[in-house]
Amino acid sequence: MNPVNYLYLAALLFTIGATGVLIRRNAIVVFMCVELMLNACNLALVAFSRLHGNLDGQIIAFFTMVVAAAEVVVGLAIIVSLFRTRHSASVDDAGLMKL
Amino acid sequence: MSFPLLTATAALPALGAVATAAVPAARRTAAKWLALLVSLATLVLAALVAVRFEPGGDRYQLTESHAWIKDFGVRYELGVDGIGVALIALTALLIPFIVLAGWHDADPQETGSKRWRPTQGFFALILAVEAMVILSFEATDVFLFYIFFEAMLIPMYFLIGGFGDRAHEHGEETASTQRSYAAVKFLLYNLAGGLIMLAAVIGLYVVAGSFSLQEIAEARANGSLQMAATTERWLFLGFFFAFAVKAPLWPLHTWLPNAMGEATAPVAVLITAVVDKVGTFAMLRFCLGLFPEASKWATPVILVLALVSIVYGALLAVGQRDIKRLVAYASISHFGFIVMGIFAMTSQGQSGATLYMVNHGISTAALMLVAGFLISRRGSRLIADYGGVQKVAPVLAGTFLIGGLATLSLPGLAPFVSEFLVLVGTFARYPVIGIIATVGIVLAALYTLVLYQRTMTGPVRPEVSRMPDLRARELAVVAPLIALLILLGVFPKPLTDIVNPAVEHTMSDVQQKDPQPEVEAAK
Amino acid sequence: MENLIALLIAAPLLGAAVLLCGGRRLDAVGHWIGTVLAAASFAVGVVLFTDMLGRSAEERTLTRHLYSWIPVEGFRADVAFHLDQLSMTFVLLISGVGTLIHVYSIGYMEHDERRRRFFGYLNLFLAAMLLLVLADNYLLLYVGWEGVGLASYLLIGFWQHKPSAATAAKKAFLVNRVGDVGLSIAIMLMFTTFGTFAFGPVLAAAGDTGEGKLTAIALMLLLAACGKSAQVPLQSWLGDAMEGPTPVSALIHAATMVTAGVYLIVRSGAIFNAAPDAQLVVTVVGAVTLLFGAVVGCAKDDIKKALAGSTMSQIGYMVLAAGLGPIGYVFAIMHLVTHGFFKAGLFLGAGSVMHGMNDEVDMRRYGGLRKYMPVTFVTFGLGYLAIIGFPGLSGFFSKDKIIEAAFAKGGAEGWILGGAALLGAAITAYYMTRVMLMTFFGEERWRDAPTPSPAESDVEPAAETRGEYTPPHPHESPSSMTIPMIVLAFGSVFAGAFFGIGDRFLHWLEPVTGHAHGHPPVSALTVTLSTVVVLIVGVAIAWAQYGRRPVPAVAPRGSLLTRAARRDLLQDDFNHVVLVRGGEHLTRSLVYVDHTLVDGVVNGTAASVGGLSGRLRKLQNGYARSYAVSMFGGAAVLVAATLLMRAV
Amino acid sequence: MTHIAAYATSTGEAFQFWVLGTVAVIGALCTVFMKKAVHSALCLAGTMIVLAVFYLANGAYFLGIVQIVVYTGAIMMLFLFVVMLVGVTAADSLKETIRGQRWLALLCGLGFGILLIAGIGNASLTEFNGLGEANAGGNVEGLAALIFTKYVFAFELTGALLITAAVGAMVLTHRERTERAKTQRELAEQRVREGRQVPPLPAPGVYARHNAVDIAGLLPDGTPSELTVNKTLRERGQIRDVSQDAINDLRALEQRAADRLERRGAVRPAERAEEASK
Repeated sequence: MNPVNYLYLAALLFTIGATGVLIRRNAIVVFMCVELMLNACNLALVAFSRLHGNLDGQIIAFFTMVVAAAEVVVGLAIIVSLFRTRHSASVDDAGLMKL
Repeated sequence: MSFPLLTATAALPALGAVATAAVPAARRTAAKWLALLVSLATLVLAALVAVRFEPGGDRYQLTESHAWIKDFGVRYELGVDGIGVALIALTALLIPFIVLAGWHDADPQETGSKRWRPTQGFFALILAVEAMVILSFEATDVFLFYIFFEAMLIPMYFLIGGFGDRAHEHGEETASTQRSYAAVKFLLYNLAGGLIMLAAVIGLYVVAGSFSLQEIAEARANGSLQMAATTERWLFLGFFFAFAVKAPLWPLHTWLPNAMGEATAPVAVLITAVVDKVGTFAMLRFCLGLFPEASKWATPVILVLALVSIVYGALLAVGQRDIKRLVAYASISHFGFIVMGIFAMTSQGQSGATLYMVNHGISTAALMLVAGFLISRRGSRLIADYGGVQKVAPVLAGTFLIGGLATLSLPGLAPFVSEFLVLVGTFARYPVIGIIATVGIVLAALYTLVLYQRTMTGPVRPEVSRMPDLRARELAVVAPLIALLILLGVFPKPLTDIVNPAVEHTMSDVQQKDPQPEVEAAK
Repeated sequence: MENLIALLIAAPLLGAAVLLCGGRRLDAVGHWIGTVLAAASFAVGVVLFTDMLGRSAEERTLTRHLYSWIPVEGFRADVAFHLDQLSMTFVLLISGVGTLIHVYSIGYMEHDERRRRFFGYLNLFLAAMLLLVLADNYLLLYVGWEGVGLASYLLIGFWQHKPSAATAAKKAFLVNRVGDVGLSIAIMLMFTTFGTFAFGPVLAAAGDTGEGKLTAIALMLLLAACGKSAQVPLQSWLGDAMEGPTPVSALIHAATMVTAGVYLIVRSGAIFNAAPDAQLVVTVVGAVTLLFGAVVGCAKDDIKKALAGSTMSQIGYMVLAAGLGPIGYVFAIMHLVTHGFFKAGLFLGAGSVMHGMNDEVDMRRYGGLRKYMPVTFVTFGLGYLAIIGFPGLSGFFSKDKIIEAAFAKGGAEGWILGGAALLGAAITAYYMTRVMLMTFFGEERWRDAPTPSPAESDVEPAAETRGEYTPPHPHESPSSMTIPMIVLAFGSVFAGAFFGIGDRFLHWLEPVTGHAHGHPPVSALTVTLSTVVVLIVGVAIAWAQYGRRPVPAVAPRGSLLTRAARRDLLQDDFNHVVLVRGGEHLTRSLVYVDHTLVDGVVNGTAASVGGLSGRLRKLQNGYARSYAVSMFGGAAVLVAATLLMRAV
Repeated sequence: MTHIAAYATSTGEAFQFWVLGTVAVIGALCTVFMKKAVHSALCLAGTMIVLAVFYLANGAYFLGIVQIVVYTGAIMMLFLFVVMLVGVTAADSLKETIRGQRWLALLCGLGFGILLIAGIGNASLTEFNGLGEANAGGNVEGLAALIFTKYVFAFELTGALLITAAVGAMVLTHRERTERAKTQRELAEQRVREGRQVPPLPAPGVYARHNAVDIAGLLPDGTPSELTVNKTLRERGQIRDVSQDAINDLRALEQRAADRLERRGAVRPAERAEEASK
């Protein structure tokens, strides 16, 4: 089997995640989908590192994880405070900027 | 490296603007005096420029050149030829009078909050405009010129939209809406022109590989730069459109009556006597200087447009009911003369056009400022609201008449010299157009005298019966202008001496010779 | 000597400047300053004259180059003066008669609080007129030309509180302006043809160019002359110009303004000589105006307007003579000078009458005034005799010569022109006699109250005095007014004889204008006799109408011609309908077009842009997810683009 | 196992890929399409574990472990906490509110996916030079060498980033108490002053059958009273209504009773028949 299949898988997962982001209204689920996309990217990176025969890809994937962690922390905090104020976790309800 | 005189001439009013804006709200009068002093100092510097400039010398003098944006070869390049000197002198000369005439125009109606400081803003904006206008007269780098040509619009926008006549016949509400309409119209028209010009500027850089007038001229001279005819024509049109809007040339003129009608008289003078001159000046320097062939190609159409402007503007001036709009349409007619002189491609026409810019500036200033004083007394711009002013305010009426006579270019006053030169210059090459243009002379007499008759003569109307005559400040504004009109009318030689060499350069740019008389009469 | 020339102009100019800028503190002495400076100018003129007489006919010409006015690339306009016999004649006439009128005005304008200003304007007028005749190139002449127009505008409209005066002034300036266009086009043509517009070179080289161009130049000059000298078709301003104070009418009509046109034609003689077609047009214009003015003069009841008509017709004589070429130039100028004397006298007389009749101008409300104002009567009478060409008085000599010259033109033209001139002489005799009789003879019609007359636009000033009527107390005018009249009367009696006998004037002027002796088909004696005959006929008819029968205090309706003549032969109606109405409609419609069409296009584009953006705004629905969709779609597009790039 | 993740992949790995890959995709789809956030979270966790396995298979041992520890261990737990906070049982409808959004989303998704896969397809990545020598000194050591030499700056930055994130999260979620906490007395007085619910809130209707706090207690007339349920549950709309249960039970009881009686009635003639045969 050709390891390029990992890339196909990554692409598939990424697309699914993206579509989820677009479809779901619940902020938490949207957020999960974002995580899914990130993971897809990581998979691709790992596959690349194998492809190139060096570890840089893994390093980048590692950094991605760190950033993802930080992002999740802040994002979830935002969601919580949002829920506190509006009693709803729907992204469509956060429309204050709309004219 | 000698003292950068040109930079100083422009920098002084710019700094003055900042300083004036910074004056605290309570010290309104201080701001006025500061602005007046700065403008006077600028006048001194401008006079210095005129003195240091040798008419016989090379084309651009007092040049300064520093690299600015290396990647695009944009240079901070200043230099003046005779035309530039004349117009810088005009600008620096008019601003003090404008400041003095607008002394009370920006006093806040209600002395309310401390944050609201209209007076400081008014005079700061005027000085800012002066700085930008002077720089655009000095810039010999196309890009540099473009920047100031556009930046000018911002302070003008606020001057037009922010400050109107004290009393308005329709009440403050409609007045402010009309003001903002006029301001937006002014901005949009000029921005549209400016954008098209920007495209042309970039195109010029792509073609010529430089923004510097001298470099392009040299490249043309030694043949290293050949423009394809069509390219040159497109670029020319891009530039000309912007200048035609600014000038303003028919049919791009409709912003001027609104702007001049709604703005206060000093600002109206600033528009028509100072800012619009940049347009005609740029036609002379950039259109003819950069695209001689295309200019020749476009001449017939442009002359016809100019002709239309002359007659059309004069006819509409006759039809106006509003004093300021009347003056505005008269200006449109005069700008038609200027453009005609520029594109007649004869040295008489071009010298005449240059003198015309100066003289029209002074004469319109005289007429418009007196009209402003009149309007500020009665609180109405409608001609029909006046009558018999001559009886109660003879001095005001007299100065108004002289301004009007200058507008109809009576011999002995400055505008006659320029107008006749333009006519002769045009006639020498295009007799028919020259003859039709003389219709403008009659129409000018018509609208001026009708205006004077309706406002000043006849039985005294009760509303004006206790109208005060000109005060000392106002007289100080008008008297020097009138003296200047007469002086330049009987002895314009100093001006022509400065202008003629520059005109010869331009003529050599377009490779045009004056048509020779058929009979060489014994000189 | 040359430097004195500038002084000629400088003196009155200084006066104007001082008086107009001086302000109220000069009110007390203003009129003296003005008069003295005018007199000074006259004195300088006399000095120059004597000096000129001292020299032989050839080097009598003086030129003075002050400075270069407008130097541009081959276009050289200088401020330079040129004083030869022709200009000398005018200088003396202008400054002399001008000074007299100043003196007269001192008395006439005594009760006007703006007298200082009036004298300032008078001085300005003199200065402009002197500049006009002293200039040595057409452009400088143009300056004087327009300056005269300005001064006349100011003077005619001097009583600005009267709307009629303001309108008349505006009308005068505008009509003149039309003429000025002619002059400016002529100058442009000269510049393109000869490369200069100084008298010397242009007139010297006049022969070298094609006749077509010269004809064009000449016709343009004629247009200018028509405007200034109130010749058909630009004569309409002259009648209204009577709105000004009487001294102004005297100044404008007698000595200065209207003669400018004649001066221009005579001065440009070389051009006209080379363009016979143009000359023919000039003569026709002269003849037509001559009759036109005479007819109008017959119908007017307003004394000043009657005199205005006569002026028109007299100028017609001059233009006719000038159009005849070398055979006529001298006589045109000669008639101009004599006319200057007697017409000034007549106007001052009329003014004196009005002064005594508290500004009544309707002759039908005069009558029998000779015993109340004897001096006025005598001087006016002498002027009257002079103008109708009573043998021996100055009008006789000058007019007779012109008629001779007209016949001498030869051919059918000669007969027609001569006939017109004779007819004109007859009509002149008629209407002047009418004026004389209605004013100084007959019963005193001013004693009883005026009855409102049927719609007559001319008698407005009289009709204004309503309410209980206090008859005026006719009295002789103060000496400051009578003295000038007496002096002018002397002039109008003896000038003609002095000039005519022994062709003194001819020899004086010949070196400048050149002269050719015309040979009329009939002997000069016959012409003279016929002139006298028609004169007697005219006087007789007038006597029959106004001397024997009493004059009705209210103008009868009169024949169609009379009514037309009262309305200046419908010239004004034509102007009003065609020019004024048409112009108004044109401007109105243009204003509309400018607002709707030119401006509408722009506003339309603005509106459409606004609508478009309004629709695009709907895309911004504020839902983060729909924005995300667009982002995602954009990403997809980018990917596609990259793939395509790599594929290509 | 140094030769693992060399360019040549064993059939074992292939088998593993196909099986787990299917699981991962299914998990992802469930993440998107599950109604309840909790289920989504769990599915996502599954997907992540599968990914972790893939990392290991690709020779990224360190990342594999980290993936399990950080993602499934930390992040997903965090998600679950938040889900709890917002409401476990709260099921949001998948009905679309924005017009055309769903179709656009699917369209874009399909297009994007197809394009991406096509791109990878014609990228022609055939030769894999494996991680054999890269991982020679051990994968973790290799990573460490890179992180602390080549990427040390970025590494420090991530440290700063994490700190900032933690602080930010606290700032966002922590509520500053602006005024002094009210004492019980004050609270009581306020309640009296406002004059609503002076006595303590009633207890939830806890029956013998199910002792849950999410059941509204019944008022004397048998209608449930919202007051008795905890505020949070109330806001989430998670009140279970059992007011009808008793009645339903009664009805069921009677029903059964009725049936039994019927059966009796049906049996009796048979007995008679038996008696008659004796």
